Amino acid sequence: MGILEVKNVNKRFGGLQALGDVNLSVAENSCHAIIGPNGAGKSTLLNCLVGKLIPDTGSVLFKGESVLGRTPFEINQMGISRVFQTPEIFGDLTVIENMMIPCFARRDGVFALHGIRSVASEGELRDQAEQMLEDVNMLDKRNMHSASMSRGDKRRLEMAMCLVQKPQLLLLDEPTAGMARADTNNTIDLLKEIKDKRNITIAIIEHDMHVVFSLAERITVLAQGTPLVEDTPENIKGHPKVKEAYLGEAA
Amino acid sequence: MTKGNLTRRGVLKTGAVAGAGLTLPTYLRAQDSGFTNAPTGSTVTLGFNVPQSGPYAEEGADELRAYELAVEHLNGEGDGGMMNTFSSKALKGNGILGKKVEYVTGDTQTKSDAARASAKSMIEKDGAVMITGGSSSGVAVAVQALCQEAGVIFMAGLTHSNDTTGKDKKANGFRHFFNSYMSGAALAPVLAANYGKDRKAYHLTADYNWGYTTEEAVKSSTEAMGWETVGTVLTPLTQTDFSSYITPVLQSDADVLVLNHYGGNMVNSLTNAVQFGLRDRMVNGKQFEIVVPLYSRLMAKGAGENVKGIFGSTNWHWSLQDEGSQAFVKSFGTKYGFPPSQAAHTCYVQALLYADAVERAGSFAPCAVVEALEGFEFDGMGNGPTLYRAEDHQCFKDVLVVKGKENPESEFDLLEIVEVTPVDQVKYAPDHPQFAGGALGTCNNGA
Amino acid sequence: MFGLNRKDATLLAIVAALIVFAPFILNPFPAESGWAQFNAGYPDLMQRFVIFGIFAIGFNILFGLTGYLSFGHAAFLGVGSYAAVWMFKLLSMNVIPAIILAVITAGLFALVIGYVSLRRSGIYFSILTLAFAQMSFALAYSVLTPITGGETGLQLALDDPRILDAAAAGGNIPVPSLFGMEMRDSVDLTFGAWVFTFNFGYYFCGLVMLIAFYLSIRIFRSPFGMMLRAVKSNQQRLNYTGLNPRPYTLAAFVISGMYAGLAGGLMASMDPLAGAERMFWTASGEVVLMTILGGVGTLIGPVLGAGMIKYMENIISKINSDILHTWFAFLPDGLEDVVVGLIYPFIGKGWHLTLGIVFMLVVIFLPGGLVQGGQKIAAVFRRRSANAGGAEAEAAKQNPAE
Amino acid sequence: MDAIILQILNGLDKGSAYALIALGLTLIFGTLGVVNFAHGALFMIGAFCAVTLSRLLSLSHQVAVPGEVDFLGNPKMREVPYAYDIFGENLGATIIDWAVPLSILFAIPVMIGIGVIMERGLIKHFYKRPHADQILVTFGLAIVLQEIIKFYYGANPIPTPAPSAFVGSFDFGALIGFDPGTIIYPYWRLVYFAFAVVIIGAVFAFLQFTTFGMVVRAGMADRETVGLLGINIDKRFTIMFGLAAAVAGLAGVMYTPINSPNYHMGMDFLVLSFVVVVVGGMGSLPGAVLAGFLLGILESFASMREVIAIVPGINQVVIYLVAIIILLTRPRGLMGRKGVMED
Repeated sequence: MGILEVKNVNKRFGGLQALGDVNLSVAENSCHAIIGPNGAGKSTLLNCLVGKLIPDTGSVLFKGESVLGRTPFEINQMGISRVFQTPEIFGDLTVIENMMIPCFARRDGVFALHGIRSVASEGELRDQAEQMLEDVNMLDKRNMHSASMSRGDKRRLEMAMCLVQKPQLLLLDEPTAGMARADTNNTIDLLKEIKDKRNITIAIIEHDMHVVFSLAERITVLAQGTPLVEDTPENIKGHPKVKEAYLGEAA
Repeated sequence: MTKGNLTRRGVLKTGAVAGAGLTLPTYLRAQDSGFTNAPTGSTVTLGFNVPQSGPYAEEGADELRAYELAVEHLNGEGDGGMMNTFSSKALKGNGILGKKVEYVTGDTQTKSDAARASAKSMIEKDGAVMITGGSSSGVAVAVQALCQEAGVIFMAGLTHSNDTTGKDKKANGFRHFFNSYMSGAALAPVLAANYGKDRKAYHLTADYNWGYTTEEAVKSSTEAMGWETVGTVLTPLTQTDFSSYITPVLQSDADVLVLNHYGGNMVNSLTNAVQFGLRDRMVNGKQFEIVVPLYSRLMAKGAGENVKGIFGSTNWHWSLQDEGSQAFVKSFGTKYGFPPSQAAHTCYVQALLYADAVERAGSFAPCAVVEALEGFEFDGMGNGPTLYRAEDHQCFKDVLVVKGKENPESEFDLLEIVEVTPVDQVKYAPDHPQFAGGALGTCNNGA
Repeated sequence: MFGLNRKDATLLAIVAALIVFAPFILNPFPAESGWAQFNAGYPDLMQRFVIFGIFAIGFNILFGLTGYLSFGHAAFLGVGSYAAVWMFKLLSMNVIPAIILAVITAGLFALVIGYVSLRRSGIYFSILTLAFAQMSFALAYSVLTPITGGETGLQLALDDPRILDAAAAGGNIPVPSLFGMEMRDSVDLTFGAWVFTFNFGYYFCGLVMLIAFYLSIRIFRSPFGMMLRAVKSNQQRLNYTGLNPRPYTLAAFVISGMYAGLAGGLMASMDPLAGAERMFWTASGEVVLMTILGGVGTLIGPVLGAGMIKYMENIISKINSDILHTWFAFLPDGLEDVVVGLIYPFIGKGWHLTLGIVFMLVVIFLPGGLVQGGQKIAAVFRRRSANAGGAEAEAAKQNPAE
Repeated sequence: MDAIILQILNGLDKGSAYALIALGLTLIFGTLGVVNFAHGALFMIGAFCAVTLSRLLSLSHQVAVPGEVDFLGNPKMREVPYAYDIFGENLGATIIDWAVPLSILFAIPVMIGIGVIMERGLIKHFYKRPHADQILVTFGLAIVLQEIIKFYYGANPIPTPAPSAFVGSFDFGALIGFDPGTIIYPYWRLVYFAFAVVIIGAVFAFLQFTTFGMVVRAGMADRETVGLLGINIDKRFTIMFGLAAAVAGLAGVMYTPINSPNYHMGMDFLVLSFVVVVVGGMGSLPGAVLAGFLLGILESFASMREVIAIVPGINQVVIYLVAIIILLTRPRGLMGRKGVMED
C-alpha cells in the first residue's frame, strides 16, 4: 500500500464535474507525477489532498489515516507539505524568519505561546534553518527581506521551508513554471537530491515534460477530471490515449 | 489687551526667584493658608470649563461670554451689570478681596472624561481656585465630584438633572440653575389650566439620567393634577430620526406628547413630531398638544417654526423686566450685540455669587465660601428673592413657564413668558424621594 | 540586558529616561513666562500620556503585528475602568486589586469578543468589533445604568462598603492609594523661574508603562511576535506550514485587550470615575489614530502618537483669544488683531481643526508616522557626521529600520 | 396592523438615508479601494449647501420700522430680502420657500467639484497606501471639513424647512381601506423616499447601461486588467468619486427638512453607513441598498414599545446586533464578493 491512497474521489462545482472517480496510489519514497491538459483537475486534486477542498465522495488516506475533514494545518502536521504554483512565502519577514517558522511548527505543533522568550535564543532551530538555507545555497541571503527577492529565490525559499519540516510527502504544483532552462535544471537537480538523500516522497504536477521525465518514477495522466492512465514514464511516452488527450485539447 | 496674564500660580511669583528648593505643591496639599491653590499674589485665577466642541458648543460659547463679562465687572470694568442690582453689596469692583480676577478656559467636549481632564489641568497647572461651567448634568456631576476631591469650589453651569443636588450632591458644589422637579412643579398647573385636567400624556424620554429624572418629575406633577400617563418610551441618545418613536403616538389614545429631550435630541424630536402633524390632530375631542419640559433658547432656534405655541420651562429669559435682568441684558447686549441665553445668565450669576461669598467670608478657603453660600438669601439677580439652601446647595427661586412665540420679532425672540411660578410652588423637602440617596459630606479645603 | 539585544535595550533605556525626566522635559518654559501655556508637565496630563501610551502599545500588538484592525478597543478600556471602580467601591482603595481585576475582566471580555470577531477578517472583523463596542457603549449609557452609572458615570460614594478599608475619616471619600501612598501625592521642585512637579501617581503609571513597554518588546521579538507578523504577511502559508492562525490572533487580541484593561484600571486609579463615553466609537477611533499617527508596527510609535493627540487635546484647547492677545501684545494694535484673527481659528475651540490638519500632514509627508519623522531627523544628523568621519554612517545603515 | 405599516414606512424612510450614503461609500470602496472616513462629511456638506442657498436667497437689507425700539433701545429694524426687490414680493417669497429643492441644482456642481478636488488633490495619492493611512488622512479631512463648517455656521442645528406645499401629511389609511387618520405620513418624507429610489435607480442605470458604467464595473472587478486594456481608468475613477460625493451631497440636501442640519451630522451617520456597507457586503451596490433598507426597517420595529417591553434596550443595539448576526452567518455580508477588503 502506498503512502498516499486516493480512492474514488469525486468533486463537483455546480454543474461541473471537476474530479470523477479519481484513484491514485503513491508509493513511499517515489516520485509520482500528475500530468494532464489545462482544466484536467490537477490543482483540484491537490487541493483535496491538503484540506483546502473537501471531496464530495471518496477517501484520501495518508499513511493509512484519512485526511478528509482535517484543516490544512492538521494535514501539514501529519507530514504533508505543499509548494504553490506562485510562491507563497511570508513577504514581510526576512529569509531566516521565513525558515524558522516551519521549524517552530515542527517542534511545537499547531500553536504554542512563546510570548516572552526571544527568537534570538532559539539557537537550535536557527541552526536547522541555516543548515537548510545552506543546502539550497541561500545562506548569504538570510537577512534579506523576502519580498524583495527574485521569483526564483522565492520559490527556492518556499521549497526550503517545506523541506526543513522533513515532510514525508512533498506536493509540488508546477515548480518550474515560468523558469528559464538553466533554473529548471537546477530545480531538477535539487529535487533529485531531495528524493535520494532525504527519503521524501514527492507528488508533482507539471506541464514541462522534460521535468516530468527527468524525475518521475510513475505518472498519472488526468483528463477532464478522470485518470486516463497510470504507468511508468517509458510506457506513458507515446501512449495513444495520452496523445489524444493532449492533441484533443490542442485542437 | 493685557488681562488674562499667563500666571501659573500666584505663589511662585514671590517664592520662586529665591532659587532651587523642594516644596509641597500648592494644590492638593495644605500649605500655610490651609487650602488648595490659595492665591497669594495680586491675582486670583478662576477656571471656566465649558463645552467648546460637540453639540453644545454654542451654549458653551455663550457661557464663556457671560464669564468674560462677569470678570470685567468684578474687576471694575464695564458698567457693572448685576453688581449694581445685587442685594449684597460686598463686591466693590476691585477684583475679589482686592485681587484682580484672571481666568483660564477649557473644553469639556460634553464628555465627563474630557471635562475632568480639563478641570484637573486648571487646578494642577493653572492654580484655579474655583471651577465653573458646563452644559450637561453628566459633566456637572463628574466635575463636581472632582472638585470635592481636590478641594476647590464648583459652581455648576447649566445642569438640570435632579441628581446634581440630589443623589450626587457634594459639599463643595453649588447649583444656581433649576432642576427637573422644579420644571415639573412649575409646568403642571399651567398645563392643567391651558389644556384641562383630563389629559392622557405620552412621554418620549432620553435614555440617560437626566431624562429619567425629568420624566419622573413631569409625570408625578402632571399626574397629581389629574393627568394620566398612557405610555413612556426611552429613546437612545444617539438617535437622530425620531419617526419610529412618534408614529406609535398616533396609534395610542394619548392627547399630549411630552418630549423629555434636550439639545439636538429635542430639536429633532420636536421637528419630527410636528412633521407628523401631531399638532393638527384632534384626539378624544381635544386638540393634541406637545410639551418640552426644558427649553433652551439656543436650541429652540434649531427647531425653527416648530416651537411656536409649545409650553416648556426655563431658568431665565432675557425679556424679564426686573431690574437685575435688565441690567444684565443691557451690559451683555452692549458688549456682544445680542441678548444672553439662560446658560449665560446662570453662569454670570454663579461667578458673581462666588465672588460675593468670598468677599463676605473674607477668604478664598472653600469651607469659608461654603459657609457663606449656605443659606444665603439674595435678590436682584433676575429670578426674584433667592435662597441657596444649606441642605443640598440648590438655589430656590422663581421658575419661568414659557411657550414658543407665535410671531417672533428676531432670531432671539423665540420664547414668551407665560407665567413666573413663585418659588414656594417649586420648593421641596431636602429628603424628597426624587432626590433621595447621596450625602453632601463635608466641605473639603484640600488639606 | 533583560534578554534584549543592544538596540532594544537602548530603546528601553531611552523610554525609561523619558518617563523619569518627563516632569523636566515637559516643562521647558519658566512658570511665569508667556510660553508656560505650552508646558505639559502637570500630573494629570503626564498620567494621561503614559496611560494612553499603554493603551496604544497594547493596540499595536494586535494591529501592528497581525494587521487586524479592531475598531472597538475602547470597550476593553471602559470595562477595565468599571471593574476598577467597582473594586474601589466594594473592596479597598488600594489600586493593586483594582488594576488586577481590571486586567482580568478586560481579558475575559476580549476573549469572548475576539473569539466571535476573529471568525472574520479584514473590514468584516473591524465592523464586528465596532458593533460589539457600540453595543457596550449604548447599554452602559442607558439600560445598565445601575451597574455603570449611565450618563454621569460610575462614582465612589461615601457609603460604599469598602470591606477591607477602615471607615472613612470625616465626610470625604478616600482617594486611591498604593499601601498608604496616595496617587495624588506630589512634590514641587522650584528651580529659579522653573517649577517641576513630581507626582506619585504619575510615577506609578510610568513604572507600569515601562513594564508594559518591556513586555511589548519581548512579544515583538518572541516567536509569538514572529508568528503574528506571519499572520499579517500570509495566512495561507501559515496554514500550510502546520500552524493554526486563530489561536495566535486570539491570543494577540486578548493580550491587547488586557493592555486596554490595564490602561482603564490605571485611569480609574488616577481619577476614580468611569464614564460610558470611554467606550464610544470615537474613543476606539482615537487609539487607532494614535497608533497610525505614531507609526504602525513600531515599538515606540504608538506612545508618540498617544502623546501627540493628548497634548493637542489638553494644551491647544486651553489657549483662548485673551492669551493670544497677550502673546502678540508687542505688535501694533491693528497688526495684533490681524495676527490673532489668523491664529484664533486653530486654537481653543478650534483645536479639532489643528488636530485634523496634523493628521493629514503627518500621513502625507511621513507615511511611516512620527517615528519616520524621527528617523529622517536622525538621518540628517548621520549624514552630517558621515561627511565628517565616515565609518559611523555605514554602521547606521546596517541597522534595519525599526 | 396599522402600527406595523407605519413602522415599515418609517423604516423605508430611514433606510433611504442609509442606502444613499452607503451607496456612495461602497462605490468608492469598490472602485477605488479606499476607506473613506470623510464620506459622512460629504453628506453634511450637502446639507449645508441647502443651508447656504436658503441663506443666500433670503439675504436681506434692513429697513427701519418707525416708532419701535429693540431690547437695547435702538430703533427697530425690519429685514427685507433682496429676493423681494428682484423678483417682487410674491415670486421672491416662493423662491425662498422652495430653497431646499432648488439647492439640488446648486449642490450637484458643488459636490462634484468637491469630490473631484478631493480625489485629485488627496485621495489619488493614497490608492497604493495601506488602509490605515487612508483612514488617517480621510479622518483628518473629515475633521477639517467639519470644523470649517462649524466656524462659519456655528454648532447649533439650523432649521431648513421644506416648501410649504409639502408641509402636512398624506393619508395612507384612507387609501388602503383603514380608518382615515390612522396611517398618515408626512409629504416630505414620502418625497425623500421617492427621491432616494430615483437616485439609486439612476446610479444603477448609469452603471448598467452606459459604456462608462461598464468600464467602471469592470474596473471594480479587476482593476489591473482594465488598465492593461489601455483604458484610462484613473480619469473614470475621478468621475466616480465626484459622483459618489454628489449622491452623498444630494442625500444631505434633501435630508435638511427632516432634521435640522448641524456640523457633526456627518459623524452621526458615518459609523452607521459603514455598518450598512459591510452588512450589505463589500463591493456590492445592491447589497448596500438592501442592507440600508433592512437595517432601517429593523431599527424602526425595535423602537416599538411592545418590542422594548420584551427586550429592554433593544432599540439601542438592534443595528449592531443584526450586523453581528449577519456577518457571522454570511461571511461576506448579504451580497459581498470574495476577496474584497478581507485582508
